[in-house]
Amino acid sequence: MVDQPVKKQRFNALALVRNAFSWHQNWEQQWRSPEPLDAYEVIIVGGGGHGLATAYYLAKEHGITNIAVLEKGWIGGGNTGRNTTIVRSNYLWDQSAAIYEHSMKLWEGLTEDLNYNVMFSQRGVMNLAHNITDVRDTQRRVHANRLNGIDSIYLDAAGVKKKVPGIDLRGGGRYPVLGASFQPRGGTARHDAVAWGYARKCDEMGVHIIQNCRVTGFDIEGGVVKGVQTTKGPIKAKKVGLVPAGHSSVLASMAGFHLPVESHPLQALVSEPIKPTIHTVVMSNAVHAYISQSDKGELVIGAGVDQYISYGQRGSQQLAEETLVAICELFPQYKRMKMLRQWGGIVDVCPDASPILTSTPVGNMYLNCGWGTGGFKATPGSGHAFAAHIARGEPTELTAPFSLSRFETGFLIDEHGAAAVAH
Amino acid sequence: MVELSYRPLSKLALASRSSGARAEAPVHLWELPRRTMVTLRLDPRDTGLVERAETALGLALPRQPNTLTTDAKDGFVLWTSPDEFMIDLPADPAAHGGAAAEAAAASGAAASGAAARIEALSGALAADFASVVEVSDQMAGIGLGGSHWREVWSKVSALDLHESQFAPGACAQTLAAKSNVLLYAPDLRGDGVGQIRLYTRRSFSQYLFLRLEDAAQEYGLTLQAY
Amino acid sequence: MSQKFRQPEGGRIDRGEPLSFTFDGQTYEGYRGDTVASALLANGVHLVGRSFKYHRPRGIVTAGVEEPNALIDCNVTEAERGTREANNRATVTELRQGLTTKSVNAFPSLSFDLGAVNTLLARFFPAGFYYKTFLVSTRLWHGLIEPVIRRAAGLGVSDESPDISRYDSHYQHADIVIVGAGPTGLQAARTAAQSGARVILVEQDSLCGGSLLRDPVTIDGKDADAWVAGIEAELAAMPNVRVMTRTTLSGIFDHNMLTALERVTDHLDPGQAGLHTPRMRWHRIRARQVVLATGAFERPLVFRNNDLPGIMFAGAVETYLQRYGVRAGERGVFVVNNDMALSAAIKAHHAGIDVTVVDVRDGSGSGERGQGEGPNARSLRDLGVPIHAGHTVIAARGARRVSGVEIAPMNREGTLINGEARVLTCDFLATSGGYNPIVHLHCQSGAKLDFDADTACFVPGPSNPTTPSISAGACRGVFGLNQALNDGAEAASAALQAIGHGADSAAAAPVAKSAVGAAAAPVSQSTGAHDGDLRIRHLWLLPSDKPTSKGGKFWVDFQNDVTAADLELAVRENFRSVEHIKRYTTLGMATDQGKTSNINALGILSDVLGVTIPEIGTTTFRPPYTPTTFGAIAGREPGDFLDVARVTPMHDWHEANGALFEDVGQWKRAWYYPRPGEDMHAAVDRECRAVREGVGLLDASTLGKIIVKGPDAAEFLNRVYTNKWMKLAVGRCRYGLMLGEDGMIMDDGVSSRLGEDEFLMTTTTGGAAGVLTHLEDYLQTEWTDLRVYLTSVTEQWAVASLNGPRARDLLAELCPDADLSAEGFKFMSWQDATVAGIKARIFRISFTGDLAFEINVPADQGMALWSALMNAGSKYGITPYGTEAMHVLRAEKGFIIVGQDTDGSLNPYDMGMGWIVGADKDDFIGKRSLTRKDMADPLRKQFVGILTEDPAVVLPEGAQLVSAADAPAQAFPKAPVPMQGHVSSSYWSSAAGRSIAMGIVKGGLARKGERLIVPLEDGRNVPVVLGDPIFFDTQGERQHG
Amino acid sequence: MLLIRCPYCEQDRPEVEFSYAHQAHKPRPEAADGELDDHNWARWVYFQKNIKGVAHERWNHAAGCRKFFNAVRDTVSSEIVATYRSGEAPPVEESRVEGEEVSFDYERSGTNQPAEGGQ
Ligand SMILES: Cc1cc2nc3c(=O)[nH]c(=O)nc-3n(C[C@H](O)[C@H](O)[C@H](O)COP(=O)(O)OP(=O)(O)OC[C@H]3O[C@@H](n4cnc5c(N)ncnc54)[C@H](O)[C@@H]3O)c2cc1C
Ligand SMILES: NC(=O)c1ccc[n+]([C@@H]2O[C@H](COP(=O)([O-])OP(=O)(O)OC[C@H]3O[C@@H](n4cnc5c(N)ncnc54)[C@H](O)[C@@H]3O)[C@@H](O)[C@H]2O)c1
Ligand SMILES: Cc1cc2nc3c(=O)[nH]c(=O)nc-3n(C[C@H](O)[C@H](O)[C@H](O)COP(=O)(O)O)c2cc1C
Ligand SMILES: [Zn+2]
Repeated sequence: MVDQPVKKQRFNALALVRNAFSWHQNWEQQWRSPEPLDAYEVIIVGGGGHGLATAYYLAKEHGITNIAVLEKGWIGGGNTGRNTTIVRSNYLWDQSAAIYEHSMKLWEGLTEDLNYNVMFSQRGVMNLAHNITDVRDTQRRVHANRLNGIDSIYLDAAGVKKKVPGIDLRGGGRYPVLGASFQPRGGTARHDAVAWGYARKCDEMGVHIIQNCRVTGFDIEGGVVKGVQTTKGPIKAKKVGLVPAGHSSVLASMAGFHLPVESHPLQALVSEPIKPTIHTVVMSNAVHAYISQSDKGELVIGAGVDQYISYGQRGSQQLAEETLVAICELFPQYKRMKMLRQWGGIVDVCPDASPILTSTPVGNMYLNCGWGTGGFKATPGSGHAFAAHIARGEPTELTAPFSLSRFETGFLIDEHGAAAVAH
Repeated sequence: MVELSYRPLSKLALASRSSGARAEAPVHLWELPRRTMVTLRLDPRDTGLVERAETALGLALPRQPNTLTTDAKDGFVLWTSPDEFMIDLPADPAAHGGAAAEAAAASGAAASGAAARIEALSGALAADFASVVEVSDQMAGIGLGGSHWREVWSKVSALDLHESQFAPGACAQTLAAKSNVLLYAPDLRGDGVGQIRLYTRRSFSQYLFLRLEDAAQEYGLTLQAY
Repeated sequence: MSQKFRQPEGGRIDRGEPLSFTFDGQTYEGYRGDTVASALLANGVHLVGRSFKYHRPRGIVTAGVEEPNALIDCNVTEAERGTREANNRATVTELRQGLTTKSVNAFPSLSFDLGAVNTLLARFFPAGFYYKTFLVSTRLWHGLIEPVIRRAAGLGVSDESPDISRYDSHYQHADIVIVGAGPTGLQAARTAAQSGARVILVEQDSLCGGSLLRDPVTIDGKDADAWVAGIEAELAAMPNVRVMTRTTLSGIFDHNMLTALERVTDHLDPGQAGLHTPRMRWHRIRARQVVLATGAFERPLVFRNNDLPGIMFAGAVETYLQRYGVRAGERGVFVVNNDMALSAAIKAHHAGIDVTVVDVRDGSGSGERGQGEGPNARSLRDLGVPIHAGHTVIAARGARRVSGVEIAPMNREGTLINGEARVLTCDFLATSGGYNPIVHLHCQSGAKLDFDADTACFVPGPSNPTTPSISAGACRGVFGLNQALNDGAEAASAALQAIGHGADSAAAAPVAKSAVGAAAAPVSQSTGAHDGDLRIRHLWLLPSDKPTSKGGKFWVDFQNDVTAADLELAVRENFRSVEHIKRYTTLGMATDQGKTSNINALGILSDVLGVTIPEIGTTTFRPPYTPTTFGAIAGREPGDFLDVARVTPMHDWHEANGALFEDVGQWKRAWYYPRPGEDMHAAVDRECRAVREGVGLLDASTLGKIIVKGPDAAEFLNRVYTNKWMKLAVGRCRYGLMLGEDGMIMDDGVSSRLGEDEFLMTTTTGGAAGVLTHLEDYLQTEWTDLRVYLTSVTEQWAVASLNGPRARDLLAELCPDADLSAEGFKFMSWQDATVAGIKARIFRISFTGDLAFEINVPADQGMALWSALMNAGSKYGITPYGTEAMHVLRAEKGFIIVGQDTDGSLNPYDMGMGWIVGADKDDFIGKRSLTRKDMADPLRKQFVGILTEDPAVVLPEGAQLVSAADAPAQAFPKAPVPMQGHVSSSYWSSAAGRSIAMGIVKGGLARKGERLIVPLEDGRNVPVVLGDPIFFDTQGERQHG
Repeated sequence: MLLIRCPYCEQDRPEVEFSYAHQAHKPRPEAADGELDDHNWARWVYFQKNIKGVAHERWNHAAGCRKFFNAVRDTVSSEIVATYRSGEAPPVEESRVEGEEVSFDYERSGTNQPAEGGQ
């Protein structure tokens, strides 16, 4: 038996006040921690944002609530909990633009939909261009975005300076800022809240969120998946959706296939908190850095990817150094800022820098991965599209271009070749 | 009028900033003169081939990775890869004409024979699977010395040149700041005093020189053109 | 009165050198050797800051890096220059001449802070309140609420002027790095150094000594200061040792790559630092072994209102007294749960402070670890100091400063109050809840922790063999001084052993052994030190009269305002993982990273969750150990040294002749040479016309050049290019296209056969390095049987490309011996010749479609060649042209530029270059991919010419094409509109007398003649017609001419 | 920054001198081989074992001797168990801390369904 859905107390200012008067003793669990049942209709492996969103939209849009989300650690503890939270949809190719913009629209109503403040802050995202090739590629992307209905404008250097007065357009002289693309609807969101908000709603609709439950193998009969092996015992399922990000190859190998994916450490760091100093998100591919300021006041800075495969969830010192060189180049005033903490995540990088949303060689097993350095922004859209794919058992318009078979047919969606910026 | 031979560091006008006094300086940084440099590629396991090459060149090839051999007349062969060596000889004074050559000719300096040796080498290996390619113009040399040269080096490279790791018979290729370098220290003394020779690709040399100059500033430095 | 709380004598300060400084505009005095915190305390100032969330008044609580409260904003260089730095810890900021400091996060002033109304409303802002409210549209959130939240958050203010300080960085190497110069570290250093190993000792403090600075016991019969000085002198005399003070070991990364921040000039008076001396240095130290001797932090006790200014750690009170000669107040209550901390009370008593002790232990030893109440407690009794044993603190009292404490006896279990409460008045309160070994670096190295129940703290578990380190002394839970000294010596010996420096090691490390003999260093011993037995009783939360959620708050994380009630709330809402609790409450996420709060939180959680502390586990320790200045990490690289600016042998000429430059990879290439009054368009147009009508000169030196040599050279080219190479004759040249294994165009260039077994390959400027590696990869890994050697000669040759109908006439003048005639020197061939007296190799190849000679000379001669050509060419009106004109000229001929017209998703067929694919060849790189299903899709994007209907309109590059049916007459199409392709190259062409463009269009090869629309940002919809990508000399006659 | 022993230079060198060159012991199939279907070709071009555990991989001593060589490295701890020259047999086998050896692989041509098989 699946837990009965339980309507949750609504979050709002009034509830906060009411609870204050009972000394906050009466808040409910945001999600429960049930023991796994013997069988579910759908098992989602991976309790990151994408996995939880998939479960949520399966329940909400497709009426499937007999779902377990299995998470080996704590929900949101993977890349969802360690990313620089940049949200934008100004991708070059139509297929990418479609799914990222689909996601953007969901972001715009997410706080209300989840009744959880995910602090989606549409402060705008700027991608800098530092040389003529950058400028050409940026303009190409802006033109394509506009025709795809994505708000995107090209700013010249003066336009950049106006939006980000703190930036040094000369750079140190070696990489001057020539222009930028700007997406006003882009911005940031609170990463943890995304995972928790989805989890709370999932729980409300009866989805089981099972933490500390690692999937260790699959029961496959006649090429069709029948269930999973876990550290909490075997669990049967009619369908299994894999959303394990950095661990995708590990799970795929359990199911008997390889992926065109490598798992690399990607780092980020934060400064000590300061009063507001930068009001949009600024990204630069050429010098490789991206920066925004969180609502708590830290500068949130993204670093690069280590060259080698690693499942260590930590990166090397030199990458953080290179990133800070770039930041100090663009913002010489931040030299005096202090790094508070640096960390790493394990990103699943695809050869064409596009995700994989696919059916697999194993029947009834579906895979959502390859978001690499830039999938946080896709969380709602990816979950929504993948839920539809799982429910239907076949590709949807949004997921079809991202199938595994593209590597055989050659229909890659090469987002880095096209000068798109990761993250 | 432009000078006939235009060296990679000409732009830095080192001659006009030259301050001599290299021995006492905390850091001394200078441009190395043009050398005759040749990339030799062959399979050193072919002993006959190696012998032919050594005889023609008049210099042994180093057998150990990252070591060099020398003819004690400022000629060197540096190991750069299992099947690659950098031959580094004093350039013939007349090789490239210009004022220096004329001066050398006037003073009656004998040709060091670099060109002849390289020609002999090419000839000796002509029928072999081997490759002899001159790269004299491609390489630019920087000298770094003085009592504080190690501090300067520590600012640009992750390679350990402590005397226990890097001795006069050694050579190495690594990164110095953002430039690839080939380096050796023919006259390094046991106590680590001495100087190192750094070779970079020509187009990196201004960057590297200025980077080293900047790194040396706090210790005090002297500059010199070749 | 100034420095009312300064003791008449004692301390490691220089009373002969008074220094004045300001705090929040008020001037104070201290001495050289003081920190800002010690000087403020000397002046009776405890209130120094406001907390992050509730703006609670907060005072100095520690004397070290772990300080959560006393954050100040300081001038770094001179105030006039306005360079300030926010969020510095006053407890480690050394006093100097001219220091001006301010509190952070208070408005308008520290004592009257408007934000403090949050305190009154605190009840409405529990942990995570923001997730539950403001559930409004994103527009409202970003527009209205977020700005308020943002303004309230953040501590200090960022100085927006460029930071002009100089920062530098170094790489260091050591056999053994020892972190911490307390007694353990000093002993370890001495032992390690004696072996002759390369040793680096790193100490964050300005002084060596560690805990000896606050507890100056006798060691080896000397007082501690003398002992420390003796070892320092010993180490200083050894060439194999480097002692680095004011240097914080901030991180340990894989394979023992250590990072350390050295503060070089901040403590110096104005004008004292050398002109080029950096403010800070960033050291990356590669260590073979690491000894961690980082000591331990004291931890506070958690009781109601435990955050009032004047409530300090006992060890801090001791440090201020001993090291700085400063009394924390006149009446002190010491609330402790262990014996060790009482040494502070003893010292306070001797300093004339009125001391009372509240000991949560009841003296019976029950519930305590260790025997009896301990030597310090006994001493206090002997001294007649009142001790309230078995008492709890109900609450601290006071507003902006503690004024008293309400205590009561409790039951034996320590869970309930079971007696009359009473109030002790005081002007400071010292607490100690035990010690936390500083295991940060151990954990950063990837090693795990064990929980030691006796001392109730985490201690290092086994070291990580990939990144080995050995912990010793207090950071390993060894709290007795003599034990710690032994531990230091043993750790050093073990480290030596591990790197083969032990007496019995044959595999001697490569170190000059001459320096010091092998005699083992002596291990020092102390007399009269504490035995190191804490005799601790843990009560994570002192029992009080009301629960944690009501009345005043029980503070756990001071800086982020996390209370015991917040932790309980998180658990109530099912945030049970310590990682969730951290993120929900923000516990340990402040600038002190929970150094003093995390273990207390775990203790409280263990009670709430009903599981043990090790079962809960810690959050992850991450670098840096303490906040680290960006500028130092970035070093000298921002600015000129960010990247190499590669320049050609003729660069100085271009610069002297007004060229503007384009970045191509790392290269600076001459872009165009504007004459006075010319804009880019005019200059480029002039340069193009010169080439078509007379003669132009391009610096093409940056093209990649590779000598391909060996019996299998031709076969090799045959495999790496799409077309055929076996039959190319010596003396001839051929264009080649290189694919990746994915079948997509990767690079192109002309290769020439120099000899039967030798080719010169050229590559694109940006692709040169990548192509060489790609080729080496195949030779070394896949085709090891091919006998081919590659040698890069990109920079051996300077290349001047002479283009235009008069090129031959000009060249003939400079090279009288060569046959340059069309027959004697055919298109796509090369010859050696002497040009202007310089030995050269001339290639008759053309990227402009015009008569062209590419003259290669040794790079040193490039400038001479260029000058000779310019001089001799003046009568032909020779015009130097840059890359922009070059792009126009090649576009007129439809030649592609890899990376501009291609983007990694296009194959040769897409580019209409099927003619260059030797499909009948056995194999070449990328061949197999060309027959994949989607490669045959007729709707693939393909390369075409694009002509605007209005020849005057030049399309912007990057513009997209749509079907005419999808574009309304004169408005931007309503999105989303299917895109047909985009413009990759677009120029004004004088030769064609119109604008020209090329681009990539879906199924374009079959759509020539079709009319499409290019909608522009400005609202114009430009009609275009697709065609062949060639606009000039379509028969290709000129290049053969 | 890792410390990597170049088996040609026979010295430990800082990682900045090296560039990563992905999975080792993955010989290029004969492209001319008619047997090689799109599926198995794609597996060679794009697919990676991406092992969590001890893996065989290639590195290039880019700023040194420019040789490609192999390493046995633990992708969790970063321990470099061994480095060895191209063409040599790995001294230590691969092993996974999680996941399993894949049962069907590109070498075993023909046994696979295409990725969207059955849909
Ligand atoms: C430093 C950094 C910065 C980034 N910046 C951005 C950015 O600015 N913008 C952006 O859009 N994207 C960014 N990204 C990428 C983004 O974080 C990810 O693409 C996205 O969060 C992926 O979400 P997910 O839910 O798929 O993965 P995750 O959150 O990683 O979730 C996968 C979950 O699967 C679980 N799992 C794995 N194996 C098993 C198993 N065997 N059994 C059970 N559970 C398992 C994991 O524990 C994990 O919780 C960044 C990533 C990093 C690391
Ligand atoms: N609070 C305490 O530290 C504490 C508690 C109990 C006992 N003790 C006493 O401490 C002695 C043990 O001495 P010890 O040498 O092990 O510890 P210590 O505290 O005396 O010395 C540790 C030293 O390490 C330095 N340090 C810490 N982290 C550093 C970093 N990341 N970079 C650079 N420097 C760093 C500190 O500044 C300090 O000088 C015994 O005498 C014992 O009685 C100390
Ligand atoms: C957007 C963002 C902001 C963060 N801000 C802080 C912060 O203010 N203080 C802090 O200690 N850590 C901060 N972190 C880092 C986390 O503490 C943590 O390092 C990260 O989630 C990775 O988890 P791990 O270090 O436990 O592996 C932030 C992380 C993210 C993604
Ligand atoms: Zn090597």
